[in-house]
Amino acid sequence: MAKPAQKNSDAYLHMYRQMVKIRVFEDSANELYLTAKMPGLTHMYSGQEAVAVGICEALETRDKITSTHRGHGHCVAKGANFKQMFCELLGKDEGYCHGKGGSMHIADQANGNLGANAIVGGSAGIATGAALTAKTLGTGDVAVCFFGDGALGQGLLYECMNMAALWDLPVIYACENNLYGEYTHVSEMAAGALMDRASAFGIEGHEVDGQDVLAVNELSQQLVARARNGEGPFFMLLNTYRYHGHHVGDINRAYYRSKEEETFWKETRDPITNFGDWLVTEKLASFDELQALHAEIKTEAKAAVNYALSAAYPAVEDVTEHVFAETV
Amino acid sequence: MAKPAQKNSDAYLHMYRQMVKIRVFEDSANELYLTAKMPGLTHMYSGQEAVAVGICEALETRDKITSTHRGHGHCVAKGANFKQMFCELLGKDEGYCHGKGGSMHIADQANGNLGANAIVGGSAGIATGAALTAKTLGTGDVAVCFFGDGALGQGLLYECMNMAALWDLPVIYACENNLYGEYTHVSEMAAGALMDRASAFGIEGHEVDGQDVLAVNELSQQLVARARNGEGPFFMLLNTYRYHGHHVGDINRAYYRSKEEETFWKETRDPITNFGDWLVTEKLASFDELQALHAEIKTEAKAAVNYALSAAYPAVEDVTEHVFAETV
Amino acid sequence: MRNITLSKAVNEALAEEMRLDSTVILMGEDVAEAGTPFKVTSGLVEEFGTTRVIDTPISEPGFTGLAVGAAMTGLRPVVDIMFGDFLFLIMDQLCNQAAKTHYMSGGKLTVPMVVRTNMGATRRSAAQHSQSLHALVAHIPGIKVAMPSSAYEAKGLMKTAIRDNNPVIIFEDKLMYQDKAPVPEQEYLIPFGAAHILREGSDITLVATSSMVQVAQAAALHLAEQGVSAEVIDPRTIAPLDEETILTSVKKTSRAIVIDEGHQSYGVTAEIAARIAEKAFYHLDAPVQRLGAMDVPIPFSPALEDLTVPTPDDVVARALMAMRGELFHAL
Amino acid sequence: MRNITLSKAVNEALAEEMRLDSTVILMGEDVAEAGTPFKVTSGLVEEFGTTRVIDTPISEPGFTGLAVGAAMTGLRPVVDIMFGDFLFLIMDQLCNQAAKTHYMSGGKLTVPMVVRTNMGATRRSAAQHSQSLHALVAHIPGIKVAMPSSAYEAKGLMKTAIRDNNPVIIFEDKLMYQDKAPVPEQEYLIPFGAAHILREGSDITLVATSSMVQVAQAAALHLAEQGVSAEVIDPRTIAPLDEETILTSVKKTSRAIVIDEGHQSYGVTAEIAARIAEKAFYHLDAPVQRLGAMDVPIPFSPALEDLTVPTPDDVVARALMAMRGELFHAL
Ligand SMILES: Cc1ncc(C[n+]2csc(CCOP(=O)(O)OP(=O)(O)O)c2C)c(N)n1
Ligand SMILES: Cc1ncc(C[n+]2csc(CCOP(=O)(O)OP(=O)(O)O)c2C)c(N)n1
Ligand SMILES: [Mg+2]
Ligand SMILES: [Mg+2]
Repeated sequence: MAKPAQKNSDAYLHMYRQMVKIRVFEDSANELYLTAKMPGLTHMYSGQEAVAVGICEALETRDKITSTHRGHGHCVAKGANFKQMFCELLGKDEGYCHGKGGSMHIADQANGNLGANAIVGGSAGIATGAALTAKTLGTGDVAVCFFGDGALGQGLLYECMNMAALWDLPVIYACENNLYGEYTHVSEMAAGALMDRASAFGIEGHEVDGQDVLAVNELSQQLVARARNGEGPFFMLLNTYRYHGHHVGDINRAYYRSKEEETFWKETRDPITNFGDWLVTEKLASFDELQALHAEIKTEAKAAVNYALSAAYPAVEDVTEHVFAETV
Repeated sequence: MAKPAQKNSDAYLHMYRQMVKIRVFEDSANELYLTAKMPGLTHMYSGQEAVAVGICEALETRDKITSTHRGHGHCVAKGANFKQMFCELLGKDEGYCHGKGGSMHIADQANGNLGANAIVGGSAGIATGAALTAKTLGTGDVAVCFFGDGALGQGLLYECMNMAALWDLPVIYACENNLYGEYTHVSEMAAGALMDRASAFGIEGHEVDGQDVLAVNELSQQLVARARNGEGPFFMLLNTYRYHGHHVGDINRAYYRSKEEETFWKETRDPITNFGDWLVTEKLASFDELQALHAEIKTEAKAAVNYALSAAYPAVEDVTEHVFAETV
Repeated sequence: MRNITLSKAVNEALAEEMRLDSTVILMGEDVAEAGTPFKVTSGLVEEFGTTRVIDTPISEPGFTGLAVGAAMTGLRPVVDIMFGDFLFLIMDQLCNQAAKTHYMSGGKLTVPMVVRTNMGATRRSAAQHSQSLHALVAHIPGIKVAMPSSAYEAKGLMKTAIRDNNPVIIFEDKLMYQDKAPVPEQEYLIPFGAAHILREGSDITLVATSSMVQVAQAAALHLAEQGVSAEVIDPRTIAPLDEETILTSVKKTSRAIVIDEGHQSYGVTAEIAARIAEKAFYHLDAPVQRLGAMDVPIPFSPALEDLTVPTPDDVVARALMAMRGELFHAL
Repeated sequence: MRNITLSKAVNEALAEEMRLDSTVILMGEDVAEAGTPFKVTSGLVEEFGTTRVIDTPISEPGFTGLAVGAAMTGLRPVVDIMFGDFLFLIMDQLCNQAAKTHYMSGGKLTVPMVVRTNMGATRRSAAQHSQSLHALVAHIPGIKVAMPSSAYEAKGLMKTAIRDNNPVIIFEDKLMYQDKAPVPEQEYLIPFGAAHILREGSDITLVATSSMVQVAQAAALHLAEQGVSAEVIDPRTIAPLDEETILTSVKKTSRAIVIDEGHQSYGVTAEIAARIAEKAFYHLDAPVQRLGAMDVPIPFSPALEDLTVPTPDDVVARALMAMRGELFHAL
């Protein structure tokens, strides 16, 4: 566990809470899938919580993020609430996108989440463009582009990194290396050293343990401050792991990764367990407090799921709404 | 002038001849434009001759190249003849592509030239795919992808370099850095160090003076041999300069590059003059012999131009030919 | 005859052609061990090895480009684009490069490659995983476009595609991968540009592509109950399009509806309807009607998504209007 | 009224909107000092500086993506795509991202951006610099598509596009950049979805887009000499399409030809013709005819290229056939 510059138990407990919220959200979503209540498929973020939380806790609400097909974690970490999220996952009218986006397109504009994206690497331009707005209008906002190791295969990313570097844009490219893109190991998909992918385009890069929320957060605070100050862009390589299959239906995984590997990460590298242990050791929280927090969040999730299950679908007429925005 | 391992006056003279052929070809093409005999626009290769010739002289006929909008030099260097080239530039039936391709799509399959390309960076996949064929079928062929510094802006290139590196393909990425993409300097278009663009994708890179045909050729011979031997892919950064405007119509260039800069390159760095001087100094050729060679090539070009000018256009019915290939 | 799934039919087509011709290779994301997310290519890497069944990085423009170059130099690549929606990423390599190379080179270079991808909504996959984008490529000269409507069609069209010396793109309907149909054990090919009349009829012609053929067939059954005799035609390939079979049918029936799952506006129904309306003009007793997907991005919500695609009921209602002369908008 | 070139008209539209709204920016290759290869944006960087007139690397997918993100967060970017043929490179950012964001977000995010690009053959620029690809984007819900047919139209449509809260793509005909037309000094806008009747007529309706409006106008003159009264309609935007004006005209004239420079098959002529044939069915005295570009990649050779696009003579010949009832293929 990285040592923080200054202990701030409120901030720590909030990070812990946010990570637990993500884990519980995903367990509930998985349960919805397993009980056939979820339309379509969804991609679980479990195991990667320290990345989203460590970064988003370094951001302000007005800062922007772009997210991926594995986007629930980013969405929660950036401040979304369970009710509107579950409603969206179930295609209900009260969802963040009136049920039109679903898991892969969930967006939460009020909190600066410009949306999940079902095109791998597809949001590199959007995040960089948000940073262009920030610079052009002098808003001081920072943009974070979340993407997976698999997205390193998309040339669009390099085009955007190049422009960000040329124009000193306040954007942070956060590469979550969870070792796999679908059913293929990163070593089969990316030649060379991953860190070089940023420096080759003139971008300062940092590698960090993506299971250590404090390490992620500390680095993020530095980079966000520097980006806000016009010293960006930056690249972060966050080494992490996804616990579930590529999506909820990916059950038999032995042909592409071993049970041992999964167990290793879950048992020794879990970002929530390890951070919880640290909080207890450092006497920033008691074991019972943490347990109570888990229970509270589970209750919250259950209520939100039930709410969403009985919430209304969008009206039939809504199908043709929102193709175009009004122009006043 | 780089010192060659072994002097081979035939090979040297052939390189000299090929460079002169390119220069004369371009002068003739420019003349056709200026006298309003050329349909459309065209992009002159003058100044960059040592690149195409140094590389192509290291290749065998069966080796493949892909070329660019500035493709006449590559085409000549890979063995094409003036007659069919001028016919193509004038849209005549006897052209390499029956007049259907023109300057920006000239291809010469028999000599391994898979074609010029009017999409900047558009042939990165094609060259890499040719290398995939070579490796899959074990032909021993090598593919060279010519592209400009401007093409470094296209993400496609990085996608292809990554696959080439992952799969050890016999392809050489030859980046001709002539300092400009259209009317913009490379420093405004590419962040970071250009050589890193290859190493970031696991590709060994080499920088070379693109005005020194012997240096280019020697490096090319090494890399081609190694690529043929399964040690590829490679990247070459060739520093060079284009003498004319971006295209024949780009006459007033002062707003993007200085007259002094142009003069510097033309007067001190000319690949043909300098190589000619070296040949004379090394007593591999006399000044008179070189002059005679120039005259001979000019005569050849003139004859080819005249032939092309009076050659027939394709027949009207040909417009619908070749949309699809026959399948037998 | 045995019944096999569309997924298995495509798998057999690939395997058979790879056995027959060692220059055929398959490349795409997770096509090897994983056999694609839809398990269409399972078993191929075991038989043909990793040099011929190639897992690529997530680089659609890049590996499509590689396929173009490979096709120009002696291989016959089959490129797997996991979702039809990712076509947007490969348009330059497909439409500026593959489709034009033969023509631009005056016939000297050929690009014998196949892109296999999919289409089809109602899987709750939302706007970037549900599109049916075949109209885009059909508009570009130099590419052939096949749209199998069953396992039988999928196998025969895929084999023809692989042997074709041009770029071919095949759109499989992802909702039909598990649908079974009779498929002969012995080899067969289905020629391009030859429409298939699935059902003969005398009152109205239903021209339908891909899964809309099932929709048309279901509608035809309902219509038969109501005394309307519908002819159902599957063009099989929309480029080339077998105009003749369609026109002959409409000249007989005097009425037509075109059904396709792409967006309606500027889509496939427009082309086919326009040709019928022009070239069978004097035979028509009612306006040619079109049923495409709604002109909206595909919504995620199940309550909305199903509204966007044509159903048998839609077809029946339109057909009955045509029979009754009730096309008021036309007045 | 003064006459100015189409190029100058677009320049004025950009400058005026940039003066009015400081969130409007322009980005693309060589748009600043060079003012684009067609010199359309000359002078803008001098007035608005390099933060608002941005020269980009040669990264069409990338800078289009940046524009999408910039548009979502408060800027109104105008993206310059140097040749319409490069649209293939930006399809994902335009069609999967920009076009769908408003819908996918349930109306919460908006993408007010403009892509300005061009179209048009006969410049001897060959197959990758001559395409007219507007049909592709018109097929995708969520994008508006404008096709100015003169300097006047270009200015008014560009200003409307910049103020629109949606992704808009404008196709300028690159052969018309130097064409002059009367353009008022005072400000004006041209609304989207409102077709323009350039010439009234009673015998046949010519619906034409972009430079084909000139072709139709020239044809109408010839036809008038032969006693045929042609009505010429410019839809101005093909998405949204002003169906009503077109249908009203055809219901009056009873005959129609649709002329567009995109490839004919699966192109814009198909949609417009199909709508006319369906919705004005009972009023038609002759089949609706279509004139698009040939279904071939655009050849370089001058001897071939000119054959690929519709000419006034083609239109006249077709119109006369329609008048004489000579459409034999329809029998
Ligand atoms: C352009 C594109 N290609 C392919 C896919 C299918 N796909 C969805 S997720 C995924 C793997 C992404 O891997 P990575 O970026 O590492 O993210 P992770 O799933 O590991 O979070 C693939 C190939 C897609 N959605 N978009
Ligand atoms: C994808 C694409 N974008 C833009 C262009 C227009 N264009 C033609 S050449 C050129 C500059 C290319 O620069 P570089 O690669 O350095 O080659 P050079 O002209 O210097 O030989 C541009 C922008 C194009 N042809 N293709
Ligand atoms: Mg991953
Ligand atoms: Mg250059």
